[in-house]
Amino acid sequence: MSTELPEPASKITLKPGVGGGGEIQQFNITLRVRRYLPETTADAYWEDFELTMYGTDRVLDALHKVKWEHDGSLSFRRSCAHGVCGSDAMRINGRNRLACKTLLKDLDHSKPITVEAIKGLPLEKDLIVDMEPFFQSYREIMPFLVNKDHEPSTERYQSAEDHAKFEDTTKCILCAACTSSCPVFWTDGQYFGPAAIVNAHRFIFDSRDDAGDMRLEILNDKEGVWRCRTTFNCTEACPRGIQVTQAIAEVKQAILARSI
Amino acid sequence: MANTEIQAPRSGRIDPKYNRAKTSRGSFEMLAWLFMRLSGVALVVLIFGHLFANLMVGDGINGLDFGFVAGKWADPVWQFWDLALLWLAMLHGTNGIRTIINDYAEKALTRVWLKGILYVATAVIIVLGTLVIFTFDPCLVDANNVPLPGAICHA
Amino acid sequence: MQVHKYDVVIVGAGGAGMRAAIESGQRARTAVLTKLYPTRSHTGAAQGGMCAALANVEEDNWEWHTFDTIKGGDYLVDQDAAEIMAKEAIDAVLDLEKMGLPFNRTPEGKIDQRRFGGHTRDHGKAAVRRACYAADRTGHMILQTLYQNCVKHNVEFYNEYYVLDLLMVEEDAFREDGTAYKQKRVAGVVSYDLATGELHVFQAKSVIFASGGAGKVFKTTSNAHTLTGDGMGIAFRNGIPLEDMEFFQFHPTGLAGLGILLTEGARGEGAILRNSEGERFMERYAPTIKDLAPRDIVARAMANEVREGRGCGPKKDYVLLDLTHLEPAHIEAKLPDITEFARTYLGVEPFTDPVPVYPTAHYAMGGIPTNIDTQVLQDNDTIIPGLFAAGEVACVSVHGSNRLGTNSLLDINVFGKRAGVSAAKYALGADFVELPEDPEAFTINQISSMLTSTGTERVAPIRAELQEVMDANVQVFRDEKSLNEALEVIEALRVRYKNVSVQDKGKRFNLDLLEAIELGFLLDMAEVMTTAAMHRKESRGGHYREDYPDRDDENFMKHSMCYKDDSATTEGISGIRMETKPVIFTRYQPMERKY
Amino acid sequence: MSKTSSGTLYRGREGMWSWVGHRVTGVVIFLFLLVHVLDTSLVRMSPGAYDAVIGTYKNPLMALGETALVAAIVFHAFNGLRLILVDFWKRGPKYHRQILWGVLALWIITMAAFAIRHLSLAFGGH
Ligand SMILES: Cc1cc2nc3c(=O)[nH]c(=O)nc-3n(C[C@H](O)[C@H](O)[C@H](O)COP(=O)(O)OP(=O)(O)OC[C@H]3O[C@@H](n4cnc5c(N)ncnc54)[C@H](O)[C@@H]3O)c2cc1C
Ligand code: HEM
Ligand code: SF4
Ligand code: F3S
Ligand code: FES
Repeated sequence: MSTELPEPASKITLKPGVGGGGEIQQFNITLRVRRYLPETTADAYWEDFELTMYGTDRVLDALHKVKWEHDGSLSFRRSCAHGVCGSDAMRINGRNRLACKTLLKDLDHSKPITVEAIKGLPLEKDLIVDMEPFFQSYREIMPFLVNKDHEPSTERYQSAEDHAKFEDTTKCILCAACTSSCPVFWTDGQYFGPAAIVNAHRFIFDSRDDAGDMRLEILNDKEGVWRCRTTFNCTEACPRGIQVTQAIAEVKQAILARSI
Repeated sequence: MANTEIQAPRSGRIDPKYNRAKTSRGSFEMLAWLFMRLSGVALVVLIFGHLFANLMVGDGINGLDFGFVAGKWADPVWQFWDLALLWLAMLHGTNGIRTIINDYAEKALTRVWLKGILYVATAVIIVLGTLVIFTFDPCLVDANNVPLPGAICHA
Repeated sequence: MQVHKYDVVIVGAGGAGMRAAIESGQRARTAVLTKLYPTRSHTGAAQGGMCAALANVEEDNWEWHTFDTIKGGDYLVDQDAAEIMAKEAIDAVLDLEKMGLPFNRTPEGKIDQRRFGGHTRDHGKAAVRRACYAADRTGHMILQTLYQNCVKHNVEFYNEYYVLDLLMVEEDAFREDGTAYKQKRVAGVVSYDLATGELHVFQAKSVIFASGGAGKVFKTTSNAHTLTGDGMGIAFRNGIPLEDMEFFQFHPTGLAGLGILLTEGARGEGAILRNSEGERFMERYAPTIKDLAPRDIVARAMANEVREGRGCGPKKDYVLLDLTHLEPAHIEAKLPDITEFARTYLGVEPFTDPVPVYPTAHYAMGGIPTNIDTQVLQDNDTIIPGLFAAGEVACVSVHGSNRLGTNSLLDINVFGKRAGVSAAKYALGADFVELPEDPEAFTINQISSMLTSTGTERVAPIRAELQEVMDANVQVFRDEKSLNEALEVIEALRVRYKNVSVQDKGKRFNLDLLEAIELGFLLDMAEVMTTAAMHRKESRGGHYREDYPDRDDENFMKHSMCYKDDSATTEGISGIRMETKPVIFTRYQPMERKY
Repeated sequence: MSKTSSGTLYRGREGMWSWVGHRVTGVVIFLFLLVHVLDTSLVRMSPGAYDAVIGTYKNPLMALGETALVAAIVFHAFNGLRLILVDFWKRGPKYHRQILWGVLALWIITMAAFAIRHLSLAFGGH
């Protein structure tokens, strides 16, 4: 983009109260966590924690508060704390969310806030599941650019329109919120799942890629795109706002178009 | 010092205990999926026509009897209509149930059994229904060639 | 315990680690050990861009880039390294593009470029478009692309394996002048499998450290919870020096109170900073490039505005990042993620309202010293055969006292690649070094003492106090008093740390235990940073001493090297020895740094 | 597969519940279809037998059942068309929720019309 902008004003009058501020809200919540400690108890159970939290706190902060002040054995994954690494997908009030992107103030405090591990992947401990089956599906769809042409000495050109065709699906952070919200995936865990399809989409529609056919072939499997029942749970769950079901539909159509 | 050298993984955890059950290439699932949509569209017309003709016009459900059926099937259009409806609905429904069995039957063996029962039932119903439509004769007679009560026989 | 043997072992699967793995994985038997799933690494959080003088949108060349890097680092940059980085930048970007990275494009379909702080045309004449980007998720795309290529090349990952110790042996050796010294050699690493709680020893000919930064020593930081300086800490404890640790970058635009980063790319696209009076105050601090001045300058300007009472909000403790004069569609296209951060976390609509921001701890310029081939140095010039480091954990010194935005994504690609190549090359021509007796003894002892400790101290309060004091005393403004206070607190916390116990006694996914171990690294790093800051009695780049506000080339135009040495005392801190190392100059002589 | 997380019911939204509805109605219709073909086959046996069975369909209680069945069919049919739109129309996935409201509205209208006619016939008798 090379539009030159005019210099902004050196000084402006700010609207009063601009930039937020004001007193920081404080509130009490009950955090109801689905615990599972395989080394001490055979079954999962619920445990409640009463916490005092503040305006900008997220569910992740509440979990940290429990871990740091109440019970150090509470286990969950997290890293970036602002929704870009995909570590902390979990079921919050019955829906898959990232704990670090779910503000407590947006939830109903009159009822306990329930937090559980995502469904459909083997439960390891508390909120931690085995991600290996998930990544296995991801790896199976050949998630990498394949280009058979001669390597150019500069970059490969790509028009902005071609780029736009797959930009949405490049945003995926592999958090598994989608796959583990999918009723079909819950059944036997064999379905490739929306995340794998999203990542296949990212390459199938990349004008620089030559292996789209192979990926379509892979997803034309009995556990592939045709198992999707368009329940849209994946799209609702995706913290990156990826239009997952749309992407799956595009892949289905690509397979159809290619076979007919 | 223990010297148990283990084979390293190519990727993932040390022991990828998970693997997708054998994959099936080929386009059966795609065709099944496509069939569900195509037959769905056709079924809308067929079923709505069927329901309308049987339940809405004339006396509605009260008009249904042997004579009504006989009247309808005297017309080859209705014969064909009901035949298409039978086949499409059965195949559509069977494939739908097949999907559901695939989803929820956990053991491979249960799957095989349930699907076996399903396919047999489907085959029986389709064959039976087809025979009924094609071999239908409004003039039903008993063993002595006497028309049954209610049968419609033109001389 | 299990023992694995590899030619090359890479510690860390961020940008640097995976870039190295792609190279070495194709040449030698390579394992990547990472405490996080590779795609969780913090490289994915990087937003703004990766620069290279591609000259796709306007005239540019790599020498200007070199100059900007050196000037940006306030001349404490090793110029040979900076030249290499700027020159290899172009290929680094093209490599990524060929691996599939979906860069934003110019109308002709080339990689698009945008402005970034401190990057100029012709030695400071005007801001230049040099940063290649993919919206405001460049780091995400780099991390994903590198991971994808690791999958393509079948790189072997050991996910959720925490490396807790480095195994080295020392041999007697002689320098050319005949003096005797102890030559360190690397034998492998010890790691802890999070899922099972088992220890695994990895014997390797080459070990590459690529474990990222240490931002969690501060409270307000853009860094992930997992960036706890493990790699630096492990090296330091094993007698390897740490270079230039007093230089920590504070990024100007963190979301106020939270530290979540809003990329400099926002200012690159035209956003500006304002104080409570609505003034565009950067006009006063950097008249030429204003809001696009290097980060240290902008961060100090902001802190100064707040100190002088022109901060906003009820506590007057932040300034505003104003995007309201920009076209919403343009913002949406170029900066979709950060506008969402402002909405999600502060409830501010950036199209209509300016966003509260304040400097946030962002990047460690210092780290494990290496040469331009990423070989780790055990002193000013002796390399440790087989040991390599790249990325934020390392200090080749391309960033000097202040890193320019977009130079780190570049650093991890250029030097990550070099590390992979060098490590594989070394491994193919070398033998395994015999593992020391009981290689895991130290780690077992460390773990079991934490698990069995009856101490009453908990990890969280110690860490919180450490972070508070670092934020209050070792941030953008420092002086002797504040640093002394910090050191006192750190020492007290170290004593308490000895008495720490963990609640989770299990073996599976014992993150409680690992947080305790990480806290040990944080304490070490805080101590090193503060001591080094105390030692450098001048102001330069990211290190600003109010009691010594000027740059002092005469006494301090040199890198600081911080050693763990139980027999030494520095600035009243026992166990630390400070030395210096000359800066390498090639063609640019120090000038006053003005923008 | 080892144990996965149990716990609360997943709180899916319109997409998930419409799918549950589609699945349940599909099964119900299928089961009815099996029976319906069997009873219709009686036309091959004897008019009396057929009329007797059909007669049972005509009592008012059954009429309610028939209405429910037709409701199931109509929902399944309209929602099936919605699914086809989602699959083949470019903007289908985006507007799937709006289409669902449309489906439900049409469904209610259709059922109201049907129920009035059918129930008045059934209850009104001859
Ligand atoms: C919010 C943010 C935005 C940024 N934006 C930009 C930008 O626009 N441009 C730019 O150039 N730079 C930017 N940076 C800086 C840049 O992203 C980082 O410096 C760089 O990504 C560091 O990469 P790395 O590979 O060294 O480390 P990381 O990506 O942090 O990876 C560290 C790896 O080491 C592993 N690890 C750590 N400790 C251990 C251990 N004990 N055992 C095993 N494994 C371990 C981790 O699992 C991880 O895989 C940004 C940084 C942040 C925080
Ligand atoms: C009236 C017109 C009909 C239409 C438009 C229609 C449409 C559809 C469509 C599109 C699907 C696929 C759903 C998916 O893949 O997610 C489907 C599934 C199904 N249909 Fe129909 N259908 C109709 C009639 C019937 C009939 C008459 C039966 C019973 C015999 C039936 C039974 C099923 C079953 C059991 C499923 C599987 C449900 C599932 O997998 O969740 N349908 N229908
Ligand atoms: S598509 Fe969305 S929900 Fe699914 S893994 Fe990617 S980011 Fe997560
Ligand atoms: S939740 Fe599952 S059914 Fe399809 S639309 Fe999403 S993959
Ligand atoms: S902690 Fe990184 S996505 Fe939530």
